[in-house]
Amino acid sequence: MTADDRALYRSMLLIRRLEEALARRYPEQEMRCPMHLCIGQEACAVGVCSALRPGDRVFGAHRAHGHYLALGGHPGRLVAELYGRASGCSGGRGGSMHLTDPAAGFVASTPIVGGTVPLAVGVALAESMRGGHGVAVCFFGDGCFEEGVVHESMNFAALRRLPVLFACENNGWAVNTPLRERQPERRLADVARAHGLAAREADGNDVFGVREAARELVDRARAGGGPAFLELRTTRLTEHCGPGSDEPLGLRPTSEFEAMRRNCPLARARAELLGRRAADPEFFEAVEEEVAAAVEEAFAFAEASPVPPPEPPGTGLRAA
Amino acid sequence: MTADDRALYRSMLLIRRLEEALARRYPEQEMRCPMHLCIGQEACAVGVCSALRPGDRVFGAHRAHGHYLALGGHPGRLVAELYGRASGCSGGRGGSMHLTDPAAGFVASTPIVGGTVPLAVGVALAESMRGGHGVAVCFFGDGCFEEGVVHESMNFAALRRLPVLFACENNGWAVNTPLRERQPERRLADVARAHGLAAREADGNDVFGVREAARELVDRARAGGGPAFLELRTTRLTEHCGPGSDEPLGLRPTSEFEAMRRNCPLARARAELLGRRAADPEFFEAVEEEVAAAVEEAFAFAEASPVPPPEPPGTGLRAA
Amino acid sequence: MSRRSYANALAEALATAMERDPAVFVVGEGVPDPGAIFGTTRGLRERFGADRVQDMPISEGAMTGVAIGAALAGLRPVMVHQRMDFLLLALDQLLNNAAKWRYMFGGRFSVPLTVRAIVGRGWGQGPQHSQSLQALLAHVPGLEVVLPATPADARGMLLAAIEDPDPVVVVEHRWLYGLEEPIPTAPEALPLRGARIRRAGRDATLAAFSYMVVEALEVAERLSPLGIELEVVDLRCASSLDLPTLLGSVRRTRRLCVLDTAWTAFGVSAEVVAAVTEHALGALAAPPVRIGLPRGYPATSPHLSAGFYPTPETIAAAVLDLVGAADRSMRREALRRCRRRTPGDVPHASFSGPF
Amino acid sequence: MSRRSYANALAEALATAMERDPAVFVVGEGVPDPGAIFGTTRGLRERFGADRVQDMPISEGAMTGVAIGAALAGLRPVMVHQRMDFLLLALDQLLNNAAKWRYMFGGRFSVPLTVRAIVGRGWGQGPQHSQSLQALLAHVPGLEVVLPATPADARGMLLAAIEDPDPVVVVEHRWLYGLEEPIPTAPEALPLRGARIRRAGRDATLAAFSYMVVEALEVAERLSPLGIELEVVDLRCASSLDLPTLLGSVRRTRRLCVLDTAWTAFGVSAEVVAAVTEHALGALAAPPVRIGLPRGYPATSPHLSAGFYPTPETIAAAVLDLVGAADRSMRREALRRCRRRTPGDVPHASFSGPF
Ligand SMILES: Cc1ncc(C[n+]2csc(CCOP(=O)(O)OP(=O)(O)O)c2C)c(N)n1
Ligand SMILES: Cc1ncc(C[n+]2csc(CCOP(=O)(O)OP(=O)(O)O)c2C)c(N)n1
Ligand SMILES: [Mg+2]
Ligand SMILES: [Mg+2]
Repeated sequence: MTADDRALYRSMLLIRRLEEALARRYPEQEMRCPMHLCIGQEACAVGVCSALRPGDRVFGAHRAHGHYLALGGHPGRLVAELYGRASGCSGGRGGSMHLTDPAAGFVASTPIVGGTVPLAVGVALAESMRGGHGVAVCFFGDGCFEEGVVHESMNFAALRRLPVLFACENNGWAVNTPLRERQPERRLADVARAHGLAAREADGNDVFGVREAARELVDRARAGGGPAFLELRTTRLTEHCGPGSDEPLGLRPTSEFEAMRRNCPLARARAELLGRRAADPEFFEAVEEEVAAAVEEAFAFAEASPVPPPEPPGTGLRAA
Repeated sequence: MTADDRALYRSMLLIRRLEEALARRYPEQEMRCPMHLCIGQEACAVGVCSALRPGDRVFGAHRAHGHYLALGGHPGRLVAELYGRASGCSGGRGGSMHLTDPAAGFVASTPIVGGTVPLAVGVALAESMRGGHGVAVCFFGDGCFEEGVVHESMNFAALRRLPVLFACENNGWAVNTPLRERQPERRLADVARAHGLAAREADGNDVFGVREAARELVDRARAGGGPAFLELRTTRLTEHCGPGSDEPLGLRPTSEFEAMRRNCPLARARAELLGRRAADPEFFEAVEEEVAAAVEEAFAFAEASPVPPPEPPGTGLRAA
Repeated sequence: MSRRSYANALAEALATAMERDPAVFVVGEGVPDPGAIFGTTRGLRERFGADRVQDMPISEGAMTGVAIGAALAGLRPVMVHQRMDFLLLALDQLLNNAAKWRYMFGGRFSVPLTVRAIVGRGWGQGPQHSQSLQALLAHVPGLEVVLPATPADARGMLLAAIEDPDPVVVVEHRWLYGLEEPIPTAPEALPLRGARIRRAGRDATLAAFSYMVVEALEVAERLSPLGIELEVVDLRCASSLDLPTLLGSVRRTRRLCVLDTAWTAFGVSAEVVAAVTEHALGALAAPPVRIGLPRGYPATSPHLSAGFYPTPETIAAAVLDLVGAADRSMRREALRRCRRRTPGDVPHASFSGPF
Repeated sequence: MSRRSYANALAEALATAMERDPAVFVVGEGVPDPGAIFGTTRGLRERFGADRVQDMPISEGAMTGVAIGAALAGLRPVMVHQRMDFLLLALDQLLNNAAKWRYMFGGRFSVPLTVRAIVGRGWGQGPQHSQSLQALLAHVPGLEVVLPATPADARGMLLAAIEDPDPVVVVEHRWLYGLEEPIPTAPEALPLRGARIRRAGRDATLAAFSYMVVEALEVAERLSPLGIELEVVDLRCASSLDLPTLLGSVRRTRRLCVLDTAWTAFGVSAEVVAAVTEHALGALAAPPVRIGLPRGYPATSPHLSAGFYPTPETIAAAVLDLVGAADRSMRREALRRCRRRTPGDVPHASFSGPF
């Protein structure tokens, strides 16, 4: 169990360090696409994905680096995708907002808010029609909860008792609009429950708690207990889109940013592992080094990939 | 109060007798449009509309004759609309599925399921932005509750505390598909409540009960208490579309049809009025006669309206 | 050969596809109900079970996404819409996801989704239940949009759509459903692309989609005895026009009339005219003509909408102009021959509503 | 006259409309946020209050319906979409309700709704964030679809759209936002319909929409010293084409090239070509040419998508063919003059992403 716990930390660290590197290098103008970082939200991706098994399938949205990496998606192919290289996970066609690594269980992410939610339900439908044991997961944000398609999807998933987890990362913001300007005071989980789903809320910055909650819901779904909803309260530490911070915008008081930084999922996991003596300072040093090497390797992979020639217009639309 | 109670009965009777006449005469091939009768559901329309005031505004959907008439919409112009005459309430352009009588407070009905629900919310938004005291109402069915736009609309109405009533006539069917094949076991009102609306359930075949529930919610909305949801359990006594019955289809046991017929909202109101001595047998005879005359007059109006010449293609699209 | 109506041919295609491939399933509002989507899904539930013949909630948006997800997982969904108008609720999924998915992920996925979209007409369908929206779909790269006009094509193209690894929308005009013809007894897929010359003629090319093929053929038959020989080209597929066949015909007849079931303006007929002009301007002896719907809506009232849809007579009038038929009495005779006797709001005289 | 960027002109139109008419309000995702929809809603909230400058939930479908309802109740909503692609979620409301409402109810209602739809391009917008969907809107009767190409038109046409009693979609191409010109200081509405000849010329007509007007003008300027004089017609409004102006130009130049920001196939450019051919076939000395997007998507990778969009150089090549410029060295010189030096995925060299 503690090796496992340390693996969660390592996974979060990889996401954090890789994204920090993306942010640092974004101004070099080599990554020419919109980019939504998940720094501060790593525990959601890692906690949920740690509850999955091979054969389970995951969808994300515009902010999906973490989901891709938490499942074991290839870091080099992620960076190469942002670099616009043909060795990118989507062949360079998608950039940051269109990721895929089917072998890792990450089906795909796309930037239309709500777009992938019913797709996960469709994967679960196929699984249930074929009598398989896979669970489908869709990650989405609190803003996405406002799209009607999410409610249609929950209704259908509940009707058919499909093995699908709706994992809602509630960071309290959609771009620069706070939740209170978009939704009334009420709990997201109550809506899901009313739709007929099992629902839980968890602290999305506590990776171990996320894992525990996700395990319960995923195992339940796998056992035929039907769909579930998991709200993860979390914190977006960067600006909505791009490498910087939105602190200078002044939309939130400095104290809120300070609180968010104190609530960093990595710092919390580190403190907990140390406190439980599940890891010692040497572990953290070693894992930093290891992750730094992995990040470097990912960028090296991307940079070593040749710049592709222009694609002939109209290629790749349909099978021959 | 009893004059008022008798007026509810009269209103239901007008809807019933007028629709019976529509059904009887439909095979004459003069009404050449799809037609969704609300026989069996009259108490929903009449009960809710009796809770409204001038200045309130109502939307319906494909099954809207009752809403139009309950508000005091012109019966002759309704029949003329089905007869395709220019004197119809929509100038003959809409037929049974596109009704309007703004003077009566009936804004409109259209056949795309869910299409008018957000419009009612928009009317309520305008009212609230202008500081008016009108309430908006949208009638829709249990099937419509499956459209995402309804959930988006509830979220927004709750967010802005808009004066709008979502009146859901739950007849248990969408065309020939029963509720259990479309939605999980759960209460519609719970979903609305979770969205942040005040919500009630009522027996949709008890016109006095419907009025009471609607009054509470409408008055509350008018007083600034925010949007509300009212589920009305009711019975569709005719086939989904057309003049006949779906009993021969064998989709439901005969016993269910018998139970539905026993649960007729008119019969129940009559029994209650008699029981309470709020009306005597003479009243019912007189009102039958009066309504029969009104129905006859409505058809006479339609038939006396000239058959319009073909419309020049492309007219009426935009203001000159 | 066996006689089949268009509706039966569709039902046969579905049954055949489900028989051959356990991954195929059908889903849509009312698919298993007694109406059976105008008969086109009749008997399927009894034969293939409730799992593969599914009703659905009235959630066109999400359910299209669900079908796409199921397709990504290896199934072959066939989604049915009783009116094409409802598709507007599903366009995000259809155009942003289904049409783009293979491309967006570098070809790693296939979305073998078939959507059947039925076009309503007449009996007071009115503005929201009569739309023919193929132009919206054909414009967005990645979808194949086909419009079978005969029972043989209905069966063969629906089969091909289901077998295709990529998304295909089959546009079915409600007025074709009663059409019957003898077709090969054994159901086989027919190519989704490629126009067919349904009738040879030297005086003008009538290039038509869907139900307008029926009307074009009727006009051609009726004008033939007067010495006007029209070539009728059934275009079959909108998204991938068969230019070689079409240009070949136009080069022979030197006159083009394009007929579509949708609005003329910004419709697929505009693309046909533009493509022909770009490739064969010199071959055109007269300006091309488009026949479709005017810029407006059919009133529910049959009286008001009496002039809305083209009829064999109005088509004939346009074609006579196109071929330069100046003889007054011949024109009168031609129009008389094309005049319809049935009411304009029903597909055939015995129809008695509603639908 | 005062200098205005296209973005500032839009902001000025909104402020003016709100000042003049208390019924006007603006709603959209991010309308009041610091980004201010690329600056086009900057300062409005401070000036007109939170009630009239509203953010909204991410519910494009319902919120379009809410705007329609508010319009039915006498308000004048302006709804903004940061990417036109999101409109696919609102098409049921926009096409089934807004476009049809006046007609459906016999003219009893008016829907004074304005929708601003912004077209993305470059910096990895990719397949789902770069669509130019005017053809889908122009096809459906009842909407006016306008595409201002200059700061003056941006301000004047947005004002006119808001004043119009019926629904209007204003398509704004993101790459126009930085464009500046001196415009009259006092904001006034300009007609929604009617093309404008932006540059006179005798050798060919370049009829363009939106951002393509900029590219057409650039090509015209650069080819002029070589003796090729191109007439540039800014079509401005798609849904109601100004055929008299266009046909007048084509009859003078006898050559037509149509430029659009969307896919060529089944796009609004097809309608332009078809309409011209129908009305002025004989005037055309050469087959008309369409320039737009190929049948596919722009990869996010700037390397992969380098050949996707037309450039002044590729436009020039097509125009040289159209006017029959055969001289090899002149061609080479013409193309050289049109070559761009900035990266193809940004509107100007100083742009550094993201957007
Ligand atoms: C359908 C649609 N509408 C709007 C947008 C623009 N947009 C991109 S991300 C975003 C906010 C999403 O918020 P949330 O779901 O909470 O995710 P977060 O960014 O917080 O992770 C918006 C509005 C979009 N991409 N798609
Ligand atoms: C968007 C859309 N999808 C499907 C239909 C076809 N349709 C018409 S009525 C109806 C059933 C509606 O059921 P419900 O909302 O319960 O109303 P009821 O008919 O029971 O009054 C359906 C599916 C439609 N008109 N619009
Ligand atoms: Mg969020
Ligand atoms: Mg119902």
